[in-house]
Amino acid sequence: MFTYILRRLIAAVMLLFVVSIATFAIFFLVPRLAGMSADDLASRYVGKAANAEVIHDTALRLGFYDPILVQYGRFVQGIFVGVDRNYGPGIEHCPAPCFGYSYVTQNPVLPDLLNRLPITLSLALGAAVVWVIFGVATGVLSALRRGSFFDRLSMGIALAGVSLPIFFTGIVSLAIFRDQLGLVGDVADWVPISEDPLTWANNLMLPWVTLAFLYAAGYARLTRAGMLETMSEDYIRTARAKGLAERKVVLKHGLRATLTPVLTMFGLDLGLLLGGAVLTESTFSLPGIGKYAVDAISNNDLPQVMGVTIVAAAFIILANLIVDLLYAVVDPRVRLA
Amino acid sequence: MTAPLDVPGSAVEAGPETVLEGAESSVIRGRSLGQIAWMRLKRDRIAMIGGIVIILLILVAIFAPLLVSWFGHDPAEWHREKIDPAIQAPIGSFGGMSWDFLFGVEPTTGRDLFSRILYGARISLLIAFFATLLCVVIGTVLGMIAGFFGGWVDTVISRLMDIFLAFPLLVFALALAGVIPDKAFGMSGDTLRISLLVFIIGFFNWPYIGRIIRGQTLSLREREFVDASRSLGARSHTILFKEILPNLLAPILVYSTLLIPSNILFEAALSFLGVGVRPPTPTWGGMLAEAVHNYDVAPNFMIFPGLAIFITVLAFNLLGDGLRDAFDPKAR
Amino acid sequence: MSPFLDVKDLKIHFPTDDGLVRSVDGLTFSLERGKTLGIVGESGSGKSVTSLGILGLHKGKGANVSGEIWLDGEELVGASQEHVRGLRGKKMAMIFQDPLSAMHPFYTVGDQIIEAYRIHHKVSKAVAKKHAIDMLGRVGIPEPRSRVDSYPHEFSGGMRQRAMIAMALSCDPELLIADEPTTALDVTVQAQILDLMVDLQREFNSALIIITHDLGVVAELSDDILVMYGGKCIEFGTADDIFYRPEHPYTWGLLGSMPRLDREPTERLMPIKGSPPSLINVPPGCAFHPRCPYVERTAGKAKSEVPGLIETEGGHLVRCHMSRTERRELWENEIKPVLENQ
Amino acid sequence: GGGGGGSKSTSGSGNDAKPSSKYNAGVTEIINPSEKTGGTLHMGMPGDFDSVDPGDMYYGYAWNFARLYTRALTMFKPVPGEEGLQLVGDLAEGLGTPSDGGKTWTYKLRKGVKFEDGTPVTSKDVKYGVARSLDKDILPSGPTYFNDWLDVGSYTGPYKMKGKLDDFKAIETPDDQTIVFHLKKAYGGFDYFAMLPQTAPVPEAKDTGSKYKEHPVASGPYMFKAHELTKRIELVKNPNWDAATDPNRKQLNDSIEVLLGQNEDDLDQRLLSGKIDVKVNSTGVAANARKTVLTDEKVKQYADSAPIDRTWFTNINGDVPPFDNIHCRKAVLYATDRSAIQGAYGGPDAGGDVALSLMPAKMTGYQKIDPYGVEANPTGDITKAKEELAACGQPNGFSTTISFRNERSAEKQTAEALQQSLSRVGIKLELKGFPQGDYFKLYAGKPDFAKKNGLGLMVYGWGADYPEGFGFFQQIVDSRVIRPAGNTNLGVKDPKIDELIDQAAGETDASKRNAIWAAVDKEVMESAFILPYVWAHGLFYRPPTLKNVFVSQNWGMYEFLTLSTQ
Amino acid sequence: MSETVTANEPLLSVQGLEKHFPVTKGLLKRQVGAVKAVDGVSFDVFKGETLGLVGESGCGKSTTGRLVTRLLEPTGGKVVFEGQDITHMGQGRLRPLRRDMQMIFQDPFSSLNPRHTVGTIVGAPFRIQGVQTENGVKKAVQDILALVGLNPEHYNRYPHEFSGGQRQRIGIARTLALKPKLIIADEPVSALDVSIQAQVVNLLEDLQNELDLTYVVIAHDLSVVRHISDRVAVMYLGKIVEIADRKSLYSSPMHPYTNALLSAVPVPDPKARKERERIRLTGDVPSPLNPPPACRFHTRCWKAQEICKTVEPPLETVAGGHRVACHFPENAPAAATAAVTQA
Ligand SMILES: Nc1ncnc2c1ncn2[C@@H]1O[C@H](COP(=O)(O)OP(=O)(O)OP(=O)(O)O)[C@@H](O)[C@H]1O
Ligand SMILES: Nc1ncnc2c1ncn2[C@@H]1O[C@H](COP(=O)(O)OP(=O)(O)OP(=O)(O)O)[C@@H](O)[C@H]1O
Ligand SMILES: [Mg+2]
Ligand SMILES: [Mg+2]
Repeated sequence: MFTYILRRLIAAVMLLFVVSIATFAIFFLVPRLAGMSADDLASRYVGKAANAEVIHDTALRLGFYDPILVQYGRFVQGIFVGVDRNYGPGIEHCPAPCFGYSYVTQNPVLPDLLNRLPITLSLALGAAVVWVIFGVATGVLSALRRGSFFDRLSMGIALAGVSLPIFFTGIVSLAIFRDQLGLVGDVADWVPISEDPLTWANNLMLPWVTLAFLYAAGYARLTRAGMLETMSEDYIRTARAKGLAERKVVLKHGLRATLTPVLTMFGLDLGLLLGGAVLTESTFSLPGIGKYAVDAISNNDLPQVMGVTIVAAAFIILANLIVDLLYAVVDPRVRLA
Repeated sequence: MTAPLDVPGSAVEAGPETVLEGAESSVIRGRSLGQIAWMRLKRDRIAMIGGIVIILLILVAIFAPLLVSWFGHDPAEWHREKIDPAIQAPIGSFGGMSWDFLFGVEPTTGRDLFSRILYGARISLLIAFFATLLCVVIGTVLGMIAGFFGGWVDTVISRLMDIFLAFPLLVFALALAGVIPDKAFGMSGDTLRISLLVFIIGFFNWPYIGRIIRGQTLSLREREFVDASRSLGARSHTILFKEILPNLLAPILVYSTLLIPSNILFEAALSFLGVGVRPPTPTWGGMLAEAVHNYDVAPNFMIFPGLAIFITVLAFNLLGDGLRDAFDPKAR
Repeated sequence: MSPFLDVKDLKIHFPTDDGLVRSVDGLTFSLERGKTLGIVGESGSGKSVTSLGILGLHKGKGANVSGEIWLDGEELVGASQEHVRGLRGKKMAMIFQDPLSAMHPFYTVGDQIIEAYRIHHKVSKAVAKKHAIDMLGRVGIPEPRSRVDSYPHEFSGGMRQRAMIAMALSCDPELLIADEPTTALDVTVQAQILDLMVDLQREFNSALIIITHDLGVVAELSDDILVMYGGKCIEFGTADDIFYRPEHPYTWGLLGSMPRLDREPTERLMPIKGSPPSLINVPPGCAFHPRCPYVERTAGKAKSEVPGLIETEGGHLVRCHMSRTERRELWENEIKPVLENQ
Repeated sequence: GGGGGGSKSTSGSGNDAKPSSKYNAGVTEIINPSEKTGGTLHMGMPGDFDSVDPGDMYYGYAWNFARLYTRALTMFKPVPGEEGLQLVGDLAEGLGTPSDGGKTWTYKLRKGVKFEDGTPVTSKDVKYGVARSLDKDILPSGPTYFNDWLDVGSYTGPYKMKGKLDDFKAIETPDDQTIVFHLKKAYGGFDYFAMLPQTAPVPEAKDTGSKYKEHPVASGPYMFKAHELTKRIELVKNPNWDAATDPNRKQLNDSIEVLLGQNEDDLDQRLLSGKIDVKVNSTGVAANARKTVLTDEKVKQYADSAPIDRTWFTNINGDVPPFDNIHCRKAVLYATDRSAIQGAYGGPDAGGDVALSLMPAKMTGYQKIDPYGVEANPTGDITKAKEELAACGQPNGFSTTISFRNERSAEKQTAEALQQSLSRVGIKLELKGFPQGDYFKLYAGKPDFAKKNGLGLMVYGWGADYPEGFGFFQQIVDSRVIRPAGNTNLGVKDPKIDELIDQAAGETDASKRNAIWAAVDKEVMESAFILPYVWAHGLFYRPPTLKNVFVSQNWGMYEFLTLSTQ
Repeated sequence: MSETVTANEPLLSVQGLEKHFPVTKGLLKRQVGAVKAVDGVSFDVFKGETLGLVGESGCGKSTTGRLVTRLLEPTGGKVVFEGQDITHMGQGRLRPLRRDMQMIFQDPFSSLNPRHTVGTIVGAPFRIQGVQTENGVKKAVQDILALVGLNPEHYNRYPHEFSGGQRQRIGIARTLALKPKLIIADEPVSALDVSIQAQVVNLLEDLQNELDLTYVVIAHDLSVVRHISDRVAVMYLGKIVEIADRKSLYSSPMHPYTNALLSAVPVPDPKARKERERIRLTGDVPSPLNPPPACRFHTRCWKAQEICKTVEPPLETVAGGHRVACHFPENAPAAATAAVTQA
């Protein structure tokens, strides 16, 4: 078990390594291949009125003249031992793990990211609770009443849920629930849960529901399909033959087995969302990781992009690992090797 | 020897199954699984509606210029006379909807929403189709190879899939779409943007179908007909393409149909985030992105592209679900 | 007094897209306490559907069940779901064919037995667990105390089937239905399980229905044998009736198809031509007629008229258009000599 | 955390109170004058400041905002109307005294001004502030007027030349209250430079270079209590600020809170519902709210359409044929449908007026000219355009490319509008969008690139750094500022203009200067390198509860200094 | 069939055949053990005869079959077919040989590609081997279909339209296409119903007579094996424990395991059940991952003694062609037993 986790973690680090190389290459190599010089690159990160000299100095300061490997090495060095930076009056050490400083705002990347993490966490976890509860419950009920009006209706809604772009539902719901009806709080006004749980929930309600609407749909469909399959398994028949009450058959025997694939999907989805609910955050202008990513990219802010990609990839990988571990807990047949 | 229960003497005369004969009179032409699926699909009304909508959409996309010439105006043509100069909103109720402008007009420019939606369908569908094609081709080939050959080949390809799956896709797509120069690979303008979007969406989505195909191949590989073919001396590529691939066509078809809508949404998301096809070429996502800042000014500007995306994606999902059921051996 | 289990004109039909599946179509039989009934028939002849029908597991699943099932003086087809549920496990229990898929993979063997016990006995978990260990020991699982916490996949096939039996017997059911309990097992293990079942049946004095397509197995266990074909009983009688005085051509066919270890090998086997009917398009008249070598002898009746299940002598029932003497003659002169080979 | 508490009690009275106000009233008068103190002023901002470090900022709203916590040498008078364009002393007792024909400028500092920690502000601190702003590596964002005009010699700023502030001879501090600037050549409008936040004092001991923005040391009435980068700023009263030393400011609010990175539409909604007091940006409300504001009379009464010192225009690139021919350029100027573009920018109230020439009409010294008859034909003059085309030798038109900034939907629509209107005379445009961040550095502002890629038209816009000709024109029409990349002059190359600019710069007499700038405007229109179409307006909304509100003529937005809520 | 294989020269000879499946662990696929699925199996198959291979599930029957047809690469030992050593022959060189050696599979549902028509399936051997046929492939295929008792007009149908027995016939037709000399049939009837099973068994016998085929029939049903085999080999945990001609094996089995197997088969004779003397084995077949040492049967053998746990009994000829691997064989001539006990 321990060695398994260790091995997976090593693999995860290797994976992150590859991800970082690819990101780095895209941001450095592609513009270079397209014919941009080091000064061209640097010119993005100087003030409005900078002259050639300042641009050149900036290119030197940011190390754009170094071979790409050296530049990448510096990035890796930052992660493992940290880097030094001249902030004007002195030199500052950014301790490991350090993703460097934003080229644009000059802020260190990691604290910025961590700063935004609670928002993304609140958004993703809250929505996850909503969608899992609704999705799974709907799925189970639909499966049990296969072909009924409820089944048709909820599956119809579920299909609509996965067919609507979130930036559309998000804006429409904002326009209706906030602007017209004034039912929910200021979405963009994020308050930490520790400070005021009620406002926190009230302000996040709309993004939660919107996001959950999108995801619950998938879960309802998955649960329904899984449930239909499990309920035709032999062991369900056995449970019935024992004289077990139907409710217990469904919940204890049926649902338990259905939840494994749901768990997998949940892990992957959550991992992806934690790495930045890009569209949701953009739509509701929640300053989370996803918004950060979009801003970083539109600013060509490489350290930020590297940081956010790696953090997001780490979440995905971590979620995968946790799912696998949980799987072994849930399903005794799975052995971790 | 009298053996009344026995089949008569020679094996040559061993009786063909009576039951089968009785059931299906003299139709000799066999029905393939595909034909059976098609029969089942035909009975699935909802899926058929999805399919019909898709066909209509494709027709609309193909004949957009014709339709626009009948019912609309040039999608790039401004109609400032339809705009209230004070607030830049369309004149008239419902965003200026009229017989002349079926869906009303865009705020500020007064462009005909109807024709922009129609032209938008071309780009959206084009990108989604080709991106899906790319995913499916890469995913199928690599998934099949990984599943069939196993061993280190599988390890390498599976790790590759892990890497792709670990990329925060949207972030990455945004990044890539952002850094690509204006002219590359001998292309420029819309052609380049569209190719780029196709590439990004297709190239980063393949592991999803790749995994499915790999899994299917793994299980198909264990089926005895593969051994049978091998024991006849068939080469690997023959087995792969003649024996295994035909059995993958159903899942490929089903997942392609389900992948198209997700790719439509993906394209819309990219356009929404500002890295889609360049203006004034209309795309649904791009229109939505603009509409977001104007939903109060002209709700129809937002609703129609939203509806267009919704209907298209829904139709594909419906058809995909229907196909999945039709091909599902477990279904009745 | 009426028999312990009395099934009268049981019909179980499934409406499907392709048509009505008449899985069980007018089945009648009865069984006393302490006796064993063997049901044999080819795949798809409705054996499993019958057994599930007795346990009332078809209700609400798109099945049309009609007829009567009397268990210990109670009618089950018309009884409420909840009532029948209360009988399951306690009054009647079932052993399934494939113990791996019939046991929940996520719960330990012990848990599943405990659950079965606690449905009908209001006892603490600990007591139930003791009972489970007891049962596992009774069915011959070594070291039951430690094995009780194993998962089904950690058991070998034979042990799983034993655990399955332990679960079925945990509430001392009066009727035990075993649906192909040994098909998935190797011969040596099959022998062990069959022995176990015989012993347990004697011990609990329960009525046992054993469903199989292996004539050898029924011969070993059964008092009475029911031969099913196309959802109907085509022959019913004591084991001796069926093996020494079979009267239906299908039964002859079954006997002729089997290579037998206890006799010198014949030159050739005597298969039945064709294959079993689809239950949607059951051939009109005698369902067996397309495969029957003696259709001509019925003067066309076979194709149009469903033969009745007629008693030939002391409880031996046959569903055939041929006359009793005709059948007797055929058996004695044509079939028996070939089968016995000397 | 924290935040002001229950200051919002008055907002309950809501919108439908007495029709107390009038559309555009805030442009000319102070709305809701009040001297009451207390409460929190809630500001909201889409995006973030380029920086809040006074030495590192270049946006009007940042400069407006910076005066809440810093004091430069001079400032614009915080009053409505024309008077708001007047410079007065701030940290300095009055305006500067030129000598040496305008090459040397001397300022006397007020006594008793203190930093937030109580240490007195000296002329050294001002010198240090200017010195550090010279280092564009560490503080890249601010304007380069001091780099360009001060006689800096080899001095490169206090970071690269540590402890050598005394080597910085361009500024002298004979005593703690006196500061003397030495320029390379005469510049008459130096008081405008002295207004830049770069002249705000920075205590050397507290300078943390690029991290200074986390907590700029206050010399104004408010100081930083919290600055969560990119998220939130909280200002509270500076206890060491003394009203006696500062005749132009008050300290009415208990605190000021700025929410950063907000969604534009969201922010407008909250502004309209009174949850936010003022929006920090220079263009006012966005399209969605614009409709509500302009169509709902109840709301409109609280709105102001404020003219801004900004012109939206398109550069015509003389490097790209056939625009090397002035007639082809003129054809474009004639054929353009300016009213369509006005629409793209939001219409007359929110977008601005149709521009007749380059120089914004509200600027000091503007003289009306209309060489292309725009007033009469806002949708273009096709006949004239065709004549010019014929004169250019392209009677059937030609094809060229137009560039714009992707992120700016108004510019995108402008390009589309141009595509439409120029097609009327046969000029075909291919649209090419570029990322905003790279527009000047790599694309339109890089003459090589623009020429090679045939960018004949480049959509653009420019706002004055300060309301005086030099602050508007110099960066966009002086051919000598053209560099290999990163240009703001996208190709106006006219020796006559250069000459006029030099004349104006050296002129210390304001009215004479203004006359020269009007001539520059005329000359620019003549040479037809620039196609102006909109003189920008911003449509601003002031919640009824907001006190002491008015549009500053200088900033073209509400004056932040006076705002209060009680 | 021009070749003349003399009666005592085997068509197929298997010597000491071994297959160990590696059990790996971890990222680097470290081998931590091996499943000894087949562990030293030797037998000969002579032209025209049928060799039956019986044993319990997991004892390595299928693996043996797949090794012989070279669907798997043996870990050790030797496979000689028609005098050619094919143990490690490359697939390229093996291809022409495959014509002569064909395989029938157990599961008629998975052994036919559901996407191919009967014509394609049965015609595959011609295409793969590049064999030219006189009147075209279609005619040839239809001839074979008729041969196995299928309607030649079913040429264009798909497997799912056929019943299990018919499918098995299609599978048989495919193996017959190239007129092979040797057919390995892996549980050809165990998936079929009794009545259908008999049809297929008869068909196999008829074909053997007609086409002069040699069979290796793998099965776990002892009665079926007895019915069709000339000689029978009994496998236990990857080894052959007894091999003899049918008669002597069934009438006087020597290995205790064979004995137990035979007595475990239920007999369809209600009277016999009381009379029969039964040997009941306890427990299941041990895992081939950790097979018991020496005699692998000793854990379940009622006759086992110390020597069985330490010395592996060789497969020795005890009486005329009857070979057994046991220290204490039953029904054996006295001399043989004595020899073993003294050793
Ligand atoms: N839920 C159902 N819906 C439709 N048809 C069904 C259903 N359950 C069983 N059947 C059909 O009823 C027939 C009898 O099935 P049953 O399982 O009783 O056969 P069996 O005799 O047990 O066969 P086997 O020996 O293969 O187990 C089959 O043709 C089957 O397809
Ligand atoms: N590819 C493989 N990798 C690892 N182990 C294998 C593999 N194939 C077979 N085995 C193992 O080898 C042993 C023998 O398998 P084989 O299939 O030959 O048995 P069998 O006698 O045919 O059994 P059955 O009667 O169940 O078909 C089994 O324990 C099996 O698990
Ligand atoms: Mg059954
Ligand atoms: Mg096998």
